[in-house]
Amino acid sequence: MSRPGLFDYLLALGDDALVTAQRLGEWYASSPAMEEDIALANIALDQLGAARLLLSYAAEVPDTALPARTGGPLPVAARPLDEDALAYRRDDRQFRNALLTELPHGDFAHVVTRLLLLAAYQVPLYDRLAAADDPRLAAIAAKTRKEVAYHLDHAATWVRRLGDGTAESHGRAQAAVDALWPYTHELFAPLAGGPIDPATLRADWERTVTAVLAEATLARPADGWAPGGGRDGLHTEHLSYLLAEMQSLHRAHPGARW
Amino acid sequence: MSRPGLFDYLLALGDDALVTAQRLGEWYASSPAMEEDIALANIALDQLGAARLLLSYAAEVPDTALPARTGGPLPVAARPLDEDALAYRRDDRQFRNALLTELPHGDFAHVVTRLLLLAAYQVPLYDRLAAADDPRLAAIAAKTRKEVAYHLDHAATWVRRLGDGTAESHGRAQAAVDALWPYTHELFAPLAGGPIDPATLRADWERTVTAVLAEATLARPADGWAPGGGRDGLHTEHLSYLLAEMQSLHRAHPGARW
Amino acid sequence: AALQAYFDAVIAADQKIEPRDWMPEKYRRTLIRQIAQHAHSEIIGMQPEGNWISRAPSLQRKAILLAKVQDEAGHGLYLYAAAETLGITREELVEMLVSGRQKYSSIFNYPTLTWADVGAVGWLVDGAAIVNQVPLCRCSYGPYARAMIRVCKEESFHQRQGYEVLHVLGHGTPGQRAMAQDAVDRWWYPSLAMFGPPDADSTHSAQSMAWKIKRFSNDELRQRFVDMCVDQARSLNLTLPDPDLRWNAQRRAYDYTQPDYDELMRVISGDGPCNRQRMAFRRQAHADGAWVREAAAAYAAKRASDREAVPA
Amino acid sequence: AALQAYFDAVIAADQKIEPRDWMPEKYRRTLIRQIAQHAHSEIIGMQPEGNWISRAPSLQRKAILLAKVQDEAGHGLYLYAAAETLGITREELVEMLVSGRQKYSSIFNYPTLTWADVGAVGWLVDGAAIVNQVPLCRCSYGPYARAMIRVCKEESFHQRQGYEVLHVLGHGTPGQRAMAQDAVDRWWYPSLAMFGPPDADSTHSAQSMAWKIKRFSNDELRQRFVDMCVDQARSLNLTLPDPDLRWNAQRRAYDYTQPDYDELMRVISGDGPCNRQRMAFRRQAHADGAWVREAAAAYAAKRASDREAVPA
Repeated sequence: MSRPGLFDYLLALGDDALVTAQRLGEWYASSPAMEEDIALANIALDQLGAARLLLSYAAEVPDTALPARTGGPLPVAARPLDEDALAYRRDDRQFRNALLTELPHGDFAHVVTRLLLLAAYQVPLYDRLAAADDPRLAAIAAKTRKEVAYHLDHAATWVRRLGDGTAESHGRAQAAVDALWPYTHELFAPLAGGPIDPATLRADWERTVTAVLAEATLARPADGWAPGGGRDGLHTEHLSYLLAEMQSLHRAHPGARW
Repeated sequence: MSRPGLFDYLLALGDDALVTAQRLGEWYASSPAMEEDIALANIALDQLGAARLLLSYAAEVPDTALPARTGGPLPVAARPLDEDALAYRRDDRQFRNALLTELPHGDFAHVVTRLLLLAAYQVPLYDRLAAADDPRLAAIAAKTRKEVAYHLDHAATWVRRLGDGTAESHGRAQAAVDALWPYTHELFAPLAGGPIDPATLRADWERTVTAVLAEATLARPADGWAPGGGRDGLHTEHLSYLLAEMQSLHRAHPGARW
Repeated sequence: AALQAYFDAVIAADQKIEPRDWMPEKYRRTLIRQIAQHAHSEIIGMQPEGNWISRAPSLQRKAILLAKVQDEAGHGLYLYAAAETLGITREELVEMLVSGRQKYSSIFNYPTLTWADVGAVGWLVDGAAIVNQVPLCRCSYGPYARAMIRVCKEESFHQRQGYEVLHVLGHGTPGQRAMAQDAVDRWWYPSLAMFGPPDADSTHSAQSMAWKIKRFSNDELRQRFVDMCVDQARSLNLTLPDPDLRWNAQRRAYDYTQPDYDELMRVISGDGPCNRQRMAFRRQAHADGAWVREAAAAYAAKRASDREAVPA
Repeated sequence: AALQAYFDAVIAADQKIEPRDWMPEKYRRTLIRQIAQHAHSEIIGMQPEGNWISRAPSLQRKAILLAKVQDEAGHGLYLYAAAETLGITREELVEMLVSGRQKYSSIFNYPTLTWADVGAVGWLVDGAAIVNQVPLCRCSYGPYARAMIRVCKEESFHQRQGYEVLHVLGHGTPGQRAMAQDAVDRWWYPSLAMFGPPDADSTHSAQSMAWKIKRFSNDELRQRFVDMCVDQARSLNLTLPDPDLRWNAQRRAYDYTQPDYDELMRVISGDGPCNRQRMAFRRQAHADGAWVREAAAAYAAKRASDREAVPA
């Protein structure tokens, strides 16, 4: 399998998962209860696992299938590629994740709301990809779909609790929904190189999210702002800080094995 | 001039100034008033200027005067040395700054209290060094003493205002004093390679700080804890994050000029 | 009427209106709006550049960048002071900014994604600002004209520094050159848009020209900027991202592609990449500083009453 | 008295005491203290290792480290559950930790300064913990013994992973090897101190041995640990920082330098490098979670009353 654009497509999905895992990893030992520390670590591990499979696949895509601008305006520095070269040696302009995944964490409401909005997209995405023509991608998706179904369930449970909990938790949950909502549009923007038009996932996403928000007594924002650019490597100012930290040790020891 | 230990001594002073500048630089555009943004940037610039002079001098110390373990257990990676090699290519185990300078900022009370505690030490230090036998060090100190006198004055003014302002500001200022106090002991610990025993600066420091705290109606903490290790490269867990960010761009482009 | 006649005569003679002079209310309000917007731009403009202070790739560049961001705070201060001579307080001006009732330059709603953006902002954004502002040094309102003289002097220093950053990158490693080209590609059209809508669509211009608050049209200034950049880009070893850019011997100026004015309008109306982030940062800093400002006021009040308590 | 006799007989027969069994109040209190301290150690122990999750140098190492920190939360949970069988609630236990009334293992008051510390913590700290804990799998209190079986199984997995991290570094670049040696130099003596004061100074030991809560003396376990580490250090291509470490053919064990027990006492009493940081982190997380726990309780209460409101 080496469709043109496949490399960028795998990066987009893999970077969503990697950056999500990285942000969740920042929450170690910080959640409201030990059970939740375990659950968030679990979810981080699942996303990291998906990222590794997707980036490893991307690393093996033959050069001929790479786009002219390999993952951005700057060349990937390390050859041969592998998952670590892609994770640790690209700059933010070469990352393809949606902006939603890179925003810094606010409070716990922000953590679970973002997870809801992302997982509600990843569930139909990986469901559909599990039936893709590309057998390797289909196998990755078949594994990942079960995991993201749990993520969705977990996040939805929390959003319901917070939205329909106390006045404070309702306010925080609504603030999180309002802040994150504009960033969801990008998830459904066209994405070349994959077997699916993301726009076709929107109906499923809408159904899931609308239902959870209603149960959570949260209002669906009416915000027309639709920031984007992540799929083209145009990120927020936050991503380069995340990468500076994530890559610091790896880059400080060029050529080392770990 | 190439006394044994001179290299480490210059690193200690230079790293205090560099890390202080880096922490103050994080506050750009975040202070309570524009005038204060300007003042903090000014102080950051002064400290950065002193750091550059000291690290440049350190970089020129002949190899024969270097201690066996050049600045820590890991070798400095870049030769020939210059101020940027020392700032950007050492790991935290090779930094020699006092822990006081690397602690993450809390609120504005924390910013000005730390500056008070540090400047009250830097003023007698550079006063004394301005008369040192080493002409290059003396020249650096003669320039820097005027600057740190302003830093002390500025910080003391704010600590008085906050301590003797409102109940809230008093509480915040006292919390900052209490949190930072234990880290001041390290400033007076023995430091080889320099012309001055830091312990001899303590009386001056005590006089200055005690007077300001009294005017600010703040209590002098009675805390016996005296963390240290910075002069030997044993830092808090915070420093490596500061350096990861500071060095990220420089390290991502090995060999580049800027 | 005599006042109006005197005012008109001063303007006509290219003399300065000073704070104590009578002036039409609309002149006053137009100036307040323009000076305030300019001051707010300096304050918000600290963010995109400040974003790279902690990561500047050499100590020298770090010092230059810190000093530049500091200068921007200084410009904000002079300009607020100039606005205050028109009968508005600093508190009111700050409030107008954090409440969103007054605007700042839309250019600062774009992110600085790489170090090269620091160079591109200096070269292009400060360059465009200078082209806009140099004529204001001859503006009819004295305090504003004098503030602009100082601002422009420092801005041209900043522009030079931005140019130098790009020059090093443009002649550096392949990675550095790519970074520089990428930054210029992203900042070129937003910089062109800094001159405002085309003259045909510009609303306030005619009155401002008559009052000598404005001295050249948007399109005249934009052309001047384009012409200035073309040669400099060549020296930088970088290209401007406009395939239709070419010398027009008849006009004795470069033909160029207009920026996307619809995008400009979207960004002005709040939907740029960073509008919310910039405002949230400013509001947070303002809110976080409230207890400090209160403490300073309480302290000053205590000192004042101490002085009063001294027996005469 | 019959109860005491039955209890004594169970202990003597190496059988398990179960929650429903009578037990001496002091046995109960000693166990609560010991299990709670162990649980708190797992919870606080997440911090020094969690410190490197965001910076782990490969994705595989990141996954392994995340899983390990997750396991520590899991151990904390089983151990709190074991303590709860002795008649104390989780809330009380958590309160004892955040108020500082109960301790956690002092080893976690040292900082993890480099990536190699993750390896050294796994190899030495988890290694020492296992030596301490394996005998507890035969502890007289059933729920604790069963929890320890599970904990020890996972801990030996973690110890293996730490060993592997150091093995790669010890056989890696000069910079990596130096980093590994530096970490072992810093963690060696604090790990030896994990076995507690020398037997001569150990207070609670005699009674705990009699109750079969403790099965070997501090010094016996420390010796076992030293003997285990010497060979492993050789395979790691690293040295232990003790010039007096040598085989004693007569004792059939290694002679070694004792750790600095004064330092141990200082760290236990609160003056280690990270005591305040660890406690501040834990308290902050606990305080930040209060509104979430309240929301979850309020939500559960609403659901419960919804169910009651359903007509029968």
